[in-house]
Amino acid sequence: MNRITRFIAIASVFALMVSVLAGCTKKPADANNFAVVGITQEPGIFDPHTVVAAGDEEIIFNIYEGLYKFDNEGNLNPCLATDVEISEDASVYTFKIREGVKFHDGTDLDPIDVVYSLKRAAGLNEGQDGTALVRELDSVKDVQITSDNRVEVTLEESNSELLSYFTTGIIPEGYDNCQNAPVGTGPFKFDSYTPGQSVILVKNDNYWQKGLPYLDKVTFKVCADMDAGLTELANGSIDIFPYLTSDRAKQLDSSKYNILSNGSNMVQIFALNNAVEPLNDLRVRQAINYAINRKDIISVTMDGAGVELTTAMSPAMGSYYDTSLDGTFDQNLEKAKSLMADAGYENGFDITCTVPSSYLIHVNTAVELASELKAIGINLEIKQVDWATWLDTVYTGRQYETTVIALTSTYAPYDVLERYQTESGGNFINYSNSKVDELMARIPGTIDENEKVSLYHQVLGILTDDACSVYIQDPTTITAVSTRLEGYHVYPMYVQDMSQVKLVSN
Amino acid sequence: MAHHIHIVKVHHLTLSFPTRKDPNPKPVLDDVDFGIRDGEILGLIGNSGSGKTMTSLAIAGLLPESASIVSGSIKFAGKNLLEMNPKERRAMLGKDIGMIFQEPSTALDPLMTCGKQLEEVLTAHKDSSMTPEDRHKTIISMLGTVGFATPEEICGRYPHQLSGGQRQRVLIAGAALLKPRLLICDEPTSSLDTVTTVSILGLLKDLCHKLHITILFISHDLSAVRGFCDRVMVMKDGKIIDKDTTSDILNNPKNTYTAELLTNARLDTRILGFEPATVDYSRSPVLTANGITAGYGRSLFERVKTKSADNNILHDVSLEVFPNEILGLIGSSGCGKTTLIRSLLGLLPHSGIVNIKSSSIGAIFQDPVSCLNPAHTIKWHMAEALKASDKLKAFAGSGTRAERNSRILARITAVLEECGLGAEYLLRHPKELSGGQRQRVAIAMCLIQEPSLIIADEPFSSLDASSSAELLKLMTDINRERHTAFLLITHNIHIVRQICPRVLVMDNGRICEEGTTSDVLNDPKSDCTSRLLEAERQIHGV
Amino acid sequence: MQSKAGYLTGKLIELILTLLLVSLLVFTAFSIIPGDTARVMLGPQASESQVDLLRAQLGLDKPLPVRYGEWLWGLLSFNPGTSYAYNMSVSELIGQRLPVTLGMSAIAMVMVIIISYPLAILSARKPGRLGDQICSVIGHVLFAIPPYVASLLLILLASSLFSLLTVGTYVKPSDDFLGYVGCLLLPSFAIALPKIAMSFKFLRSSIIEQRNADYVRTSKSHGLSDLKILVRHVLPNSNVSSITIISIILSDILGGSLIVEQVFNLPGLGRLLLSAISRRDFPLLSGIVFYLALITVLLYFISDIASSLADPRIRLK
Amino acid sequence: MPNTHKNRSPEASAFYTAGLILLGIVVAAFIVSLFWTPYAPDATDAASKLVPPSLEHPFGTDNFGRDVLSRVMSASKYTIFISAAGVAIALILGTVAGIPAGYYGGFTDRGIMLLGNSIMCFPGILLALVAVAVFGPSVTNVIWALGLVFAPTFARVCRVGTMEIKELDYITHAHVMGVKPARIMAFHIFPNLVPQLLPATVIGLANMTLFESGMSYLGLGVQPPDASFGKMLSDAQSYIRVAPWLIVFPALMLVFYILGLYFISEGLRVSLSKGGK
Repeated sequence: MNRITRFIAIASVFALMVSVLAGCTKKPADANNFAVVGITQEPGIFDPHTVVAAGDEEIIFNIYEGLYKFDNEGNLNPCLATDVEISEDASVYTFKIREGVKFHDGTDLDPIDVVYSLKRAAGLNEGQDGTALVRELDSVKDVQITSDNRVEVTLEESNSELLSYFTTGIIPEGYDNCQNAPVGTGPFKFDSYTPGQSVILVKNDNYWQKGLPYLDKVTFKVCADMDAGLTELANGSIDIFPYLTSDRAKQLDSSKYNILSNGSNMVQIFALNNAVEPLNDLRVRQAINYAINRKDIISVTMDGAGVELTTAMSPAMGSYYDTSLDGTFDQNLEKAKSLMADAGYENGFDITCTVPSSYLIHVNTAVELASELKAIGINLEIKQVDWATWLDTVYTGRQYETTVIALTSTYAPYDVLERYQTESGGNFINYSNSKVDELMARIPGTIDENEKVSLYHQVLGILTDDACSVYIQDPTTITAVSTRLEGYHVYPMYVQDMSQVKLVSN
Repeated sequence: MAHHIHIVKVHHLTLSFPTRKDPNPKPVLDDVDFGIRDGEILGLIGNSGSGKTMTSLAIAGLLPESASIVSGSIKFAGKNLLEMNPKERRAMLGKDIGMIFQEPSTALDPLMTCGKQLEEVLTAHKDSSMTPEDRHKTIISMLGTVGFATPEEICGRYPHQLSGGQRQRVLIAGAALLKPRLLICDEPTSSLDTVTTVSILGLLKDLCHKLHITILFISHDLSAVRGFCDRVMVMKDGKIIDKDTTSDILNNPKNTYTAELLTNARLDTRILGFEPATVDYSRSPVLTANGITAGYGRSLFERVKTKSADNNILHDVSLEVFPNEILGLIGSSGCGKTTLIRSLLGLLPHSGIVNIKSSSIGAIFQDPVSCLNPAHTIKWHMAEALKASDKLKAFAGSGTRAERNSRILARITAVLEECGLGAEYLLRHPKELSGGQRQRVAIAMCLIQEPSLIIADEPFSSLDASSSAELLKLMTDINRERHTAFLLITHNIHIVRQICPRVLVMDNGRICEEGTTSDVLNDPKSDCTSRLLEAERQIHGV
Repeated sequence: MQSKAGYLTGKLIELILTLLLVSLLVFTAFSIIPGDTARVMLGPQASESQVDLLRAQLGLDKPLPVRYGEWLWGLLSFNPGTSYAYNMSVSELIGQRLPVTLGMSAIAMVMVIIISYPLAILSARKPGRLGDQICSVIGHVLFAIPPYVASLLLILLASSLFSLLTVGTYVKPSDDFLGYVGCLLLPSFAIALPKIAMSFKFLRSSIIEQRNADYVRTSKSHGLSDLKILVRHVLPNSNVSSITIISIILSDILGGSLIVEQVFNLPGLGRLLLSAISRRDFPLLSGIVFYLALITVLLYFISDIASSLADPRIRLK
Repeated sequence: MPNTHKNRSPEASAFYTAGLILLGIVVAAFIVSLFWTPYAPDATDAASKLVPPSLEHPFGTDNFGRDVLSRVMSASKYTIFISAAGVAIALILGTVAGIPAGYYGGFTDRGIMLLGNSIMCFPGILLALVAVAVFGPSVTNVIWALGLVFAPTFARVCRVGTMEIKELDYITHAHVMGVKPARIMAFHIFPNLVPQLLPATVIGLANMTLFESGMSYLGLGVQPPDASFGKMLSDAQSYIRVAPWLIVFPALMLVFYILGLYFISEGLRVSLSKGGK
């Protein structure tokens, strides 16, 4: 008898221990209709107009919707607008607003909301100083309702490239608390944000696209870095984890996770500051371009999952991309050495590479670059700085020699190339070519698609001829998705579209 | 030998510390054989390492684990202790055998009040008939017995709140609480001053008679057994080499080693014939101190807050030292001798005036271990002393660096030789010297600065008799030949009598008597001088 | 004799002075960080006028002494301002993370005590015996393994041997207290390991030292049993000297948790700190650093008080 | 004459032997790396990524195809250099602050110790992290940060030692002889602090290595492509399942170095405490 009680006591203690341990390994039960997405960047801004970091866009893509919206193939589709008319000279955009759309707070979407939102983004509302919150919409002169369901946007000058910026989120009229309590029309409603831990979104039952979304709840969980996310994946505590490298993805159990990949439409660049010695010498820049082996870099940093680049645009941009430039800078050490000798640097030189430490891929690229550039005598010293310092000294201050970074963009080719104009704020490589300036100035006013493509090709060609920097790769986005979910699409942009995701039915 | 009832009989006891490397080492106790008679006080004398403490621990059963008894037996009241199990032996401790130890400062648990610690003796030997009140009563009465006027107060005090003598009394109370038949006292007085020693010995003797406790008294100092022990045994290298009644041992030692111990115990300067220089009291004094008042105030905050003179140790002390003079300064411990010296040397803030005629004043201190810097050689010490004085240039003269260095070296060697240390000592480190040699280096360091006065603070107290004698000779020689004055602080009245023409007696931070040595010592005018002389007489038989 | 109140006052003044100096150190350090907070918040695309506007809003254009005064007042009134990056009250942010860091530290400390104490007592019973030597050698090895390496090994071990992974699943104590403790067990153990070794070594030598003390001999001569001597004399005395060591260990554990939570992907103060560093979030960063220092200062203060309570001698000084 | 030869206890010599062997491995790797490494430690080779240990690459290669043996050897260089330089700074700062504090006492002491306590009030790693974050991660900054963090420890050792020593007769004697305080501190007190500073220095080396590797692990220490044990371990974490050799070898070397130092300090402690009695 006594022995039995003792056994029960021991067993119950054991059971307690097991339950404690189990408590921390508990997997999300399939019955629960939710998904957990791992993100590596702390979200901070929920205002659709002030958002800057790509990581913030990832989440609010599900909360806010614009007049137009990108799909996962990079197509721009009508969303809150059903149609658009663009005037001949591309200076007036007239949108027809969709009916029957409700905001998360239950109010109906009216053209007046659209006017308020666009004006707010363009900095035209009362109380604003006129500076556009969304910089690209700075050229908007006026927004007004024309007929009952149409909104007319007037621009200061012609711009045929602006449609992709009308993806900016629409919010209720007069609403100014988007940062703390986001209200949009998207498939998910904002529920809560615990800094450093998670953002929770819940299903928008009144979503205008009937039947969507499928999930009741989506949690965006902050992981310290890719490796922390990887352990969480292995652990089953997150369902979707984007931006993996393929060698890490390979470590996952394939019965539990599907690996999806897609081009990211990013341009990873080994940026050379054109304003400093000796990088102001074209021959040196060309030599560097010839000295490096893009395939090896992609192999080391992305385990081969990336598309080699020779120019400032990703092949994902379709016809705007100039295929004739492919292979221009295939590795050729002899040529690189002779170019260096021509420039008077046969013994090479020392140069620093300032990289943001938070991006492993860029740091790794720099490491590989340093090793490869040794062959032509260039001694690349890597200086890691945190993101804040990088933005401050490299991007804004332009106090650097070289850096490695990935340039993200929307699907607008103009957005990709805009920074190569001499006076552009984004021209952190200090590139200056009057021909490029002139060509770029012509693009917004050009309506004809073929002419536009040819202009872009010319710009790309000049950039390549000038070897303005070293273009490395368009890294493939690899996303691990739990096998219990389906319908997830990898976007070639920095967004997570959860509206199509649903549980695997079986 | 007549037949007596032996309460303890140690029978051919041999004890050693075997290790794995050396399973049969030289025994620490070698065939020790003696008995302790009921009711007597038996002295056990020997130098450190002679095995006296091991003997007592063997009787008490507190030997270290590594010790092993090779042969022999110990009988206590007829029972063989070595055949008992640890539990039985432990039951005897405190109840049948009590012990007190040398160092009262650490022998009590600092975290427990004295009363609680004494109570543990009673609770350890479970006596169910005792209530807590009974226990308290027993403790109070025992504290009264060992001479505390306010036993209740002592009960609630922590050990650090008591003086050394008081602590030793508490320990005696603990050992005697259950009225054991045997009390082992392991050097109970060696860290106490003479006056306290006398009172503790008196207390033990009292206990012996009143409570009929047999005492085994262990000491390294043969003179301490005078008038206290009935019989004395002398131990050397683990053997008992001499055993006799106290008077026979002291007055008529048969064994040469015992005789040697006896001479060491008295520093008999009469045989040595020291001759200090004659003093001319009409000359102006080398040192004048007027109205010195000093104390160890704690923080500035504290001093400002209290503003009282309670903390002061010295009260208005004035003295003069004349050229050529060896001035003696005596007093019991805690009377303020050391504070006075620190004030005179300018090491302590004080009020009053100190006037030194010559610029430099030398000092040597009590402890020969710490008087020299262990990191440096003797030569460095001498050079450092020379550099610190203004005499360096005078000795070094001019010339190249090498010339100057050789002149300095010659000077150093000369002074060291004057102090009886040859050139071979130059490059030695202090740890390679004996205590006496180190004190001589300290004197040499003073001499190289050519001071007119050297203050010597108890320089003999840690030295053995022969070293003391040599040092004393050196001091008188210096006094005679260099006309250096000395201020000699000591508790040894022998020495004062021999070499000091004049003496000061200090008590409680004041100078209570001053005069020529013969006047003061032969015809004391003040109580404190009489007390000092009385304690001295009891212990050393002066 | 100085009163206990006087001792406390002295310690308190010391505490306040230390905190002032700490705050000055923290403030100076963060005033010289390169990097413009406003620019970081707005990102590379923002215009200069936007940045200037924000800078003025944040009060970054005021002179340094004014900012120090305002900042210090905020800290002392437990209202250290609003995080630039999170746009939330700093105290709320720290409050959210505190359960992880403090919980982990507390569990680690409990582990240190319940493991090292019995081992030290057992080891000190027979110093030099085989068991003692094995414990000592293991202790040395543990001492030499950095906590994050131990974490890596524990993760490997836990995942391969028990197919359990506790990494990253943080459970809030309000949701499920047992789960909360459970998910902190492994990281706490990783931090505790070297400290167990440290505490073991210290306690062992302190117990051995105390066992050889004179008063133990006195107690033996009074006929006390070994167990009684251990419990009533040896342990209390070695505890007095351990109090300081324990407060040092606690502060080390607090520091160690900053790294280990990174390995285990726990949302603790360490990650908040790193993110605050990289985002130039001055109010948050200084808040974390100051309050962590405050915790440590208070720990030392408490340990001083505890020693003065435990040891009657200290009141004397 | 007292015995002039120190009898080293068997316990101490066991510690010395074990410590010197472990430390010897790391130091040997360091010395050899100064002249020769099997491959250039930062030469990448995309063709041979993540090769398990083989004859060609005894410790295998990492995700860049770099030879782990060469990197481990060159990492030992940074570890030894940073810990040595950091300890040197801490030692100098600590001595310069600690001895006067102990010697003069009073307000000097309070002021210096207040500063020291304030530094010690930060969990050590926190202060080092913040310092490096503020001044940017580089070897020099790591060294200064560590030196600063550890200086109070040495200051305490010096202060306590000085307070004991200054009460000894030989210091009083020097004082009476008229030796200047600065000279007393430098030549009379400091040499006698060496026995206490020595174990503290060795243990400081070990603790600094722990800190340095922790900082490198967080990416705030030695910067790539230079190798350090902490950085190698943090990089290896992603490959923990596929390439365990990336963790094993740097971890072993790191533990060898720290353990070797601990053993030596333990040996010093044992022989000094025996010698003191």
